[in-house]
Amino acid sequence: MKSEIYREIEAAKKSLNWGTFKAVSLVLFAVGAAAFLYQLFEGDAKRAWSAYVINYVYWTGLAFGTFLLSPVLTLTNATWGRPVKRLSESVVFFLPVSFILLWPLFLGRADVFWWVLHPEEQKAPWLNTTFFFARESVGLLAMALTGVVIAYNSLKNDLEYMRNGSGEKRSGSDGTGPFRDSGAAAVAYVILYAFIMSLVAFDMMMSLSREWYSTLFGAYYFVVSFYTGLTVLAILSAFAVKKMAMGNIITKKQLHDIGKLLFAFCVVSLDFFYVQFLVIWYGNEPIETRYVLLRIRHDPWTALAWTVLLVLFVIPFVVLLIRKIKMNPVLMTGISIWILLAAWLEKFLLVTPSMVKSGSLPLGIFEILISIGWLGLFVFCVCLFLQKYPVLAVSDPKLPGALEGEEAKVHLA
Amino acid sequence: MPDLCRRDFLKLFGIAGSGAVLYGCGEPATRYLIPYINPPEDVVPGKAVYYATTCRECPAGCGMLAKNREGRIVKVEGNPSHPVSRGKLCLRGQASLHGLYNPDRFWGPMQRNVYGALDPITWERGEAILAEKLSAAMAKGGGGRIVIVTGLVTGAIKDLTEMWLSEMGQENGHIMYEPWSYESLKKANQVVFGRDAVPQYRFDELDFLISFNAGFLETWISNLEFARQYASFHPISGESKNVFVFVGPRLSMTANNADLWIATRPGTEYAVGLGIIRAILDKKLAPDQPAERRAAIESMVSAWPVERAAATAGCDPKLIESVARLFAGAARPLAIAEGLPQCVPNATETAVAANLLCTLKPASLSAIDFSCESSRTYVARADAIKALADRMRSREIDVLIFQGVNPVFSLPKAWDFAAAIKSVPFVATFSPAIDETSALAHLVLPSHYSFESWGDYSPGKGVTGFLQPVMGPVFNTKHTGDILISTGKKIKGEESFPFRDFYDALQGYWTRISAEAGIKSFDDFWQNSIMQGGYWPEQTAKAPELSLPAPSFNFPESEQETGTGLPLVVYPTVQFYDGRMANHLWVQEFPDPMTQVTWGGWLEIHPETAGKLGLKKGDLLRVKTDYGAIEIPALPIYTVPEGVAAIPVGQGHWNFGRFATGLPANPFELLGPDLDLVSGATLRPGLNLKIEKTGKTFDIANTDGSFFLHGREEDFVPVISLEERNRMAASGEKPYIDYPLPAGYQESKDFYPRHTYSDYRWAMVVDLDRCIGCGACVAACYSENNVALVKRDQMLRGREMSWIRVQRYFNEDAKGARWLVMLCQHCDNAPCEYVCPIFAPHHSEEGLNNQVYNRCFGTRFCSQNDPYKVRRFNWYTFTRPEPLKWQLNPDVTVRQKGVMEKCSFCVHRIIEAKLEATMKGRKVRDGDFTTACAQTCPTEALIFGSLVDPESRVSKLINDVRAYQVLQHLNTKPAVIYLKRVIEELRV
Amino acid sequence: MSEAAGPQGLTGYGAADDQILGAMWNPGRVYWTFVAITALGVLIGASCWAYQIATGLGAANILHPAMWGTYLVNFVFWVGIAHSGTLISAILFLFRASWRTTISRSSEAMTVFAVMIAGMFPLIHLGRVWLVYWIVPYPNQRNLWPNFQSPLVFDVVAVSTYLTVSFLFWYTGLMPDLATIRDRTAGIKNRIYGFFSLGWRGSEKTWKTYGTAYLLFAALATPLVISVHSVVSWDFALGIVPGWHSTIFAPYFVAGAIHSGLAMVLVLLIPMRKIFRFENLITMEVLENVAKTIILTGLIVGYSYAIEHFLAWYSGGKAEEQQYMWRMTGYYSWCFWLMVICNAVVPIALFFKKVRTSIPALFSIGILVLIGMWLERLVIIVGSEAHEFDPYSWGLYKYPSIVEWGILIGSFSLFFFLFLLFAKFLPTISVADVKEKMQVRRDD
Amino acid sequence: MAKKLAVVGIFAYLNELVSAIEDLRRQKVSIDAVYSPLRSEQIREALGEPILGPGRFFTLTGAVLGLLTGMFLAWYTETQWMFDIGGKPAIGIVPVVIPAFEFFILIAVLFTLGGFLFLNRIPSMRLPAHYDKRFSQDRFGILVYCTEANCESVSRILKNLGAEEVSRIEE
Repeated sequence: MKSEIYREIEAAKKSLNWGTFKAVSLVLFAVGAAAFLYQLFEGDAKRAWSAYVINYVYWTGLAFGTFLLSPVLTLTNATWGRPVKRLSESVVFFLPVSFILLWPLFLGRADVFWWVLHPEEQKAPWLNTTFFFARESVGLLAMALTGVVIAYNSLKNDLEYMRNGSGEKRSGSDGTGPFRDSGAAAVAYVILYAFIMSLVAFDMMMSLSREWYSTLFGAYYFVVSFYTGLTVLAILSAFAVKKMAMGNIITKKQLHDIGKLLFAFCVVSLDFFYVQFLVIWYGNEPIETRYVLLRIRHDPWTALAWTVLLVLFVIPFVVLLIRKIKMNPVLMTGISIWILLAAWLEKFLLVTPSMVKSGSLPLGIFEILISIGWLGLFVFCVCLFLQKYPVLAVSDPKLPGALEGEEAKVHLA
Repeated sequence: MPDLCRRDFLKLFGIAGSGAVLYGCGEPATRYLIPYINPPEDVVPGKAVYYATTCRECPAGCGMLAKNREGRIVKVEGNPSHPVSRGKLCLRGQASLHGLYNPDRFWGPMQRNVYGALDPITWERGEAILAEKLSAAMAKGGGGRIVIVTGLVTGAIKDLTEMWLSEMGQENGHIMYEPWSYESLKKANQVVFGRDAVPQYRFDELDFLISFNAGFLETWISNLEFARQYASFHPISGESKNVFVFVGPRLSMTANNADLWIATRPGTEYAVGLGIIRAILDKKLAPDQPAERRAAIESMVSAWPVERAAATAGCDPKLIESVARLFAGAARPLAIAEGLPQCVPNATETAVAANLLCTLKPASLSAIDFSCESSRTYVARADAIKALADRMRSREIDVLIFQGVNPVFSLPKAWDFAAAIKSVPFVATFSPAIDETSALAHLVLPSHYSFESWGDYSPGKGVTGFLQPVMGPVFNTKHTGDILISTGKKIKGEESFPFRDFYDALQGYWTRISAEAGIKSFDDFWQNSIMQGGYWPEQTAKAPELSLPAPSFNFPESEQETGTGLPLVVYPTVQFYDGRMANHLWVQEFPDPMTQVTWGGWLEIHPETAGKLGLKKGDLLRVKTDYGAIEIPALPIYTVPEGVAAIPVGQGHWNFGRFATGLPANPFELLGPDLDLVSGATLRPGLNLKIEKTGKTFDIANTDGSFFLHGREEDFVPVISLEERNRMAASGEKPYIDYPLPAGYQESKDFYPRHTYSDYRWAMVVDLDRCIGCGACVAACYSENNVALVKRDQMLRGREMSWIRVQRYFNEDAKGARWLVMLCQHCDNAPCEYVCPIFAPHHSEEGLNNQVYNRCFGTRFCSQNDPYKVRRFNWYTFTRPEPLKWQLNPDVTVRQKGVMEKCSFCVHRIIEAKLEATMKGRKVRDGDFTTACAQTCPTEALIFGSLVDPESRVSKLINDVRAYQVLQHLNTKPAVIYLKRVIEELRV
Repeated sequence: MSEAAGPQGLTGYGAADDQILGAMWNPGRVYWTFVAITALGVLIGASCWAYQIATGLGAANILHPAMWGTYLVNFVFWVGIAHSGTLISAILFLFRASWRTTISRSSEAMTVFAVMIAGMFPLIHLGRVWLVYWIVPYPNQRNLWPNFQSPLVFDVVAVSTYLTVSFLFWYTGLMPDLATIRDRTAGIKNRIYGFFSLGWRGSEKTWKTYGTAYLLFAALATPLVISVHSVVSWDFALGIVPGWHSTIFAPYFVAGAIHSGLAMVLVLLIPMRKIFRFENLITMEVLENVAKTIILTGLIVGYSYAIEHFLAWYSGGKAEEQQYMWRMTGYYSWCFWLMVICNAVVPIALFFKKVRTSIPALFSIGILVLIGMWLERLVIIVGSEAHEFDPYSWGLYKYPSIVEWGILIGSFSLFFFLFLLFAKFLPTISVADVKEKMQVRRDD
Repeated sequence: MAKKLAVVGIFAYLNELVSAIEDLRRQKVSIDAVYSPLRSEQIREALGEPILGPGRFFTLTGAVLGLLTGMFLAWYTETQWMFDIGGKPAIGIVPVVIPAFEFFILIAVLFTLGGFLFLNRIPSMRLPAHYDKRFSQDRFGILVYCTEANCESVSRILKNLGAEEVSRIEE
């Protein structure tokens, strides 16, 4: 039966107007790029760059975070998530892109990083242009490639599977045999995710402040990234259910599980935020407090800080408590978009105060346009993938398990 | 309770003991033992009464006030009106109470039985025995058969002793023995100034000082007095700072205060002196010299060109030249020399060189005042003692009496003075406590301790301190004078001693003196003198001009490195003086200022050298000279130059009470037997130590965790150059301080709200430019706050209890060290407070960081989270033996095991002051009171007060450009604010 | 994998009862000797503590800068051990990882015992333990209360909550099995087990409410378990001691705790399944999954080590920087390196299926991780204290005193003693859960 | 009270039990209790019961109560002396999170347990007469209360549905 489900999906995909999607997203991208360049050369270069950094860390985290689910499913042997595995892989095209987008920073490094012009002898061995770009590029490249390998393997399975028509005989067989579960790559990806994302956090956000440091900051960044990644997944699944006829594959059950995962990571992110704040609050050492106090006590940031706390953590926490919402694709899309916006503000709060000294909130049309540009690019990459490749890991031996028996039922838990 | 037999006494002890622990809480037992010397109306339970008396721990004779509570002395402080102490006391003075309450004092008169053990006897019996022996001796006819050896005494008791002897028909039978007798100094003064005496010095008049190994801040002559003078000489005043240079083989406490330490090979200091003279003369920097003097001096130093001098001393010739320039350039420079023959060779030569150097600057000679010469002048010279020893050996002496001296310990072992004593048929001791000498006595007639006695003592011409019994006798003892009188009467009959007792004699003596001084009413005189603690008529203004004899002295050719082994430096320490205080529990507990070692002596050796010899810290070494050998643990440390060994004096007792006995080691045992015919002092040859490891170890109980600051100078002990300081002051720059006040709040870095104080905000300023590292503050704190004494084994486990410590850090080049007085910082944001689960520590409305002992159950988190590490934990219930408990201050809780404690800024004093102020209907004013540590600080480096009062000294000082806070980057906002030490770069 | 991990080779429900409950009744001589030995150990520990109370804390080798010695090391260690229990029974329950079924019971028991023992150490560590009740918020004349801003009070609240919750969780899970035993026994046993089964009937209604309750327990226990070790970590992180004051501590300690806990699970279960012949219930699959989880926690711990040291250098604080340098090179460096190897390096071997499926390998790795985690706490606690801001106040806690050793031995003995009793008197595997996982059906 | 007649059908296999339940419901026979040695979603579904039990409301109450208790305790005790410790505000907001959270968990758990016991009216030391020891071991049971009239039919139905044995009990 799998193969005809699959055909339905393909049919549904055909009926969708991908061209427009791509076109629109490209236009958005163009607009963003233009806005960036204008701000850079005609306007306030510092703000242009801060907008760039914000979006860089935001979208990079988002992409790698979204992709993370696939290797995690592989490693935990979890069955429930198989139907959405491919959706999480659908951001794979953006991974190399975020590697490439590192390089513009090289041009703007003097504007972005204080240590480029006034190196501090204590930190110089770490914070110097050569080493910085060396480690960043190596790290991002490695992670992107691992991602590509994973995506490639799981696609290859499907394509073969479809080629020899209905592979029913192989369904239900365990991971061995011709089926490649890229286990090693998955392990590599997860480990890289932890280290490289921390690297990005330390280098592109923490190092913007002269003195501040927090050992958990890296972990905080990659947890929040996964949190937002899950929202992307929720949106994509909703899209799949509504527009790609995957309703009877991505059931309430999957949605519910994604919702619960989202909730869990909302809590974890909140925890990681509180854990840092608490320790800094107790220590009351200026080297740590200045960074925080600048954001929570000094205009124009105070209001923003409270907003972020509320919209990124508190509200989603409350909303996601409700069981019904978790199982409703539309509502999930809503809360997901809400979280995505909140997360963007959060990055804004982390980055900008260190880079831009300003009496009023430096959040204007340009910041928005530039971000929209990034959005366009991201959407474009995803559309490209969805259109081209099967959106269901049809050959995954665990897929049937997810569709039949106990696993298919919505559980109390 | 003079007529109390030992048994009853013990009983009483028991009761009193139990009482002494629970003093203050109305426990009736405490009242059994209210001493009955001072009139009853003085004894008001709960009210402290202060009596003036005089410190007799060393011959400096500082005036003290003894704090009497319920008939017990619980604390001593300097007597403000006394010219020597001026309200201050040194570490030893503060610790003197442990001499009074020494548990190893003689409990009463005793007689040695046939088995050699001491049997208790009654005073009648004791005095009878003595009288009979004396009569027997007198019967033999001829003088000099009876000898009394005492420490340095003056006035009535001296008078009485000599009268007593002459009544017995003995001439010059009274010998005053002091280990530190400055023969070399006296000799040198005779050579250069024509005065065989120890003068009084006036450092406060100087603008340049060079000390040839004279530790005048530790023990030299009158260290407390000198410390005070030094405080007005050396620390920055206005824009400028006088220079102090130290020449010597060891970085002593004094040396470490110097702006320049010229490290020398032991015994070659004189070469440096001569080099300086030579340099000055060569450069014609001393114009106003009579030609013939000049010629004479030149001839003396002709053999000592700077290079040779430097080569001999093993120092850089440039140093000598620059010092010469500084000396000559100064208006009133002075050179002083230690002049103690035991410490380093050529003490006399060095002293002569120093004196000669002084003569080059006649202007500063008035800082050397022979008109009020020190009583040390009269101390017997070593040759006299030697002569005595010979007479003892040749059986010429029948009765030998010791009073408060311990020559068996402090004379060179090679003399074998003990054997000499043994050859005397009858030896009696009046010493109050057991010591190596008294241990040889046949009869023990223990005399009062100074605190229990009437008396007078004059440290130098023109100053006399009175002693009065500030509490009743702790043991069954008697005043020396009374013993003499009663025995005298027994022998010669009442009429020959026309006074009731020594008090009578004392008054008689002073009636005479006062009459001579032309004082009308003796009673007024007596009343006032006793009240104010002494008699010091107005000094005649200037010191009379010195008439300099034609100088002639021939300096030895510098002997080149004789033989192998390490040249030895022997030195007295600020804690132990000559070792007479070794059984003072406190003194054992206080870390040495430079080495930070407690409980036991050590052999200092440079780490490099130690490495070469393969010596590790704590290796028990067998150290040999040609004259003796001792076993002593090695201590590799930077206080000595490479290839030099140094051993402190004071430890190494073998029969001196429970605390001192058995600790290594006594350097006197290494000295030679001969006399220096020039000065009449013990001859001090080079003594190159042969060192071998015994294979055993004797762990060194030091309190420092590391020699260095590991790059944290700025966090702990930053220094400031004079130029920088003046620049900042001129430009009106303010120091960067996180004030422990509302002003200290900064929105940009403080999570916590502003701190406001209504009446007081207690705070302390520590001026590190004044601090000389002497540790008097530590001693004062111990006795004021009943700080527990943990003894050696706990000390080794890092469990000392001191509330305040003088931390020593060597500079990165290890050429000198810095001190940091560390006590509870009473922070505004105290990290120790918030971690306690039950509010045992919390912040008072007056800014104190209170520690509520009764509330504490010992999680020890506060100490863990305390970056200054000033909190102390009671690992056990630390107790102290009777009668040491009597010293405990009733105003301060004694802590139980399992409780955390720390500096309280003497909160009980604060409360007392506030009560008094309230009774006067006003607030506490600045200077109404101060903490124990600040009270005693000889250089007034510690200043205590309230920051709320803008006029208080602390409020003014914290705005000094030198102000800083320790570990400021932690944002704890300490209320102890330090003033940086000002460093002067000497151009070399 | 879930099916594969489940119980195997059981013909019917009865068989499950027979095997699991049957194992309880007649343990051999070996068992009793072990009981005796551990009981002796407990006595030793108790007498050491008594001695310490009598003389004072000087009995332990702690000193001025290093005020906290092995007692708090043990405290953190045992709390850590306690964590895997809840992880397995609650978190894995939420993730519907069915391999938890056969090991949840014993690891919950482990949790309860470990928390009990952990809870004793702060008392042992107190200077005046006889006043410990002051930390409890009870109304009193002077209105003196504990300080709810102190990490130690957080500790008390968290740990006691954890003890209560994990015990109730465990007990609730036990009820159906107690009922089973009740119905299989007669006489006094029947009475006792009957009493403790609270009259369980196993009607559908009961099962349903039971299910809901169990789920809610799990849902509540999960954040609790994370909070507890976070709180424990804050005993240090909320201080300002270099080497303690670090934001990563909470997650890092949680991971470490689970790391050691899982290791203890291996160390306990491997002998148990052998002795009780539970190979068919606690299958290789189960152990393998435990092993896999150990890899994960191991990696997290390794990550934390790396980040801590890097940022200590990056921060530029002298004390901070030198603290970590000293960790790697100073007096405790051997502990440090041993800990790194045991906690972060050795678990990597588990990537290989060969190692994962070899009983001896698993067992020894379990032991190694336990040692490593104990040393980690030592390095963090004592190491940091010994080398703080003021070089003058540096000082070394050289080695534990006899009393400390005695108490350490006592704590381990008590743990195994209790576990032995548990294995004798209670079903070490949840029969009801096993039955639930069995596919017993008649197909016709 | 009046005697009650109960018919208890005992089954050995889950799937038989489930189908039996379904049939009984189809035949509108009211099932008064189903006994089982294990927890099974199938039985629940067969009985057509909702997935969520009422237990969670107890938990919710407990949770809210706990939260309040924690905060109240912390803040109330702090107001008693208003100690200034380490310069921190006497009424802490950042730190109160922790006691509040712990009490929230603790009391929520206690209430959950209480709710569970309450809903099942346990502890109750006496077991009903129709209870069969095997219910906790290897047998399932269906309890139907009936009148003399339909008693027979019910037991017949149960037999047909594959009950190993059917017993009539008078309570």
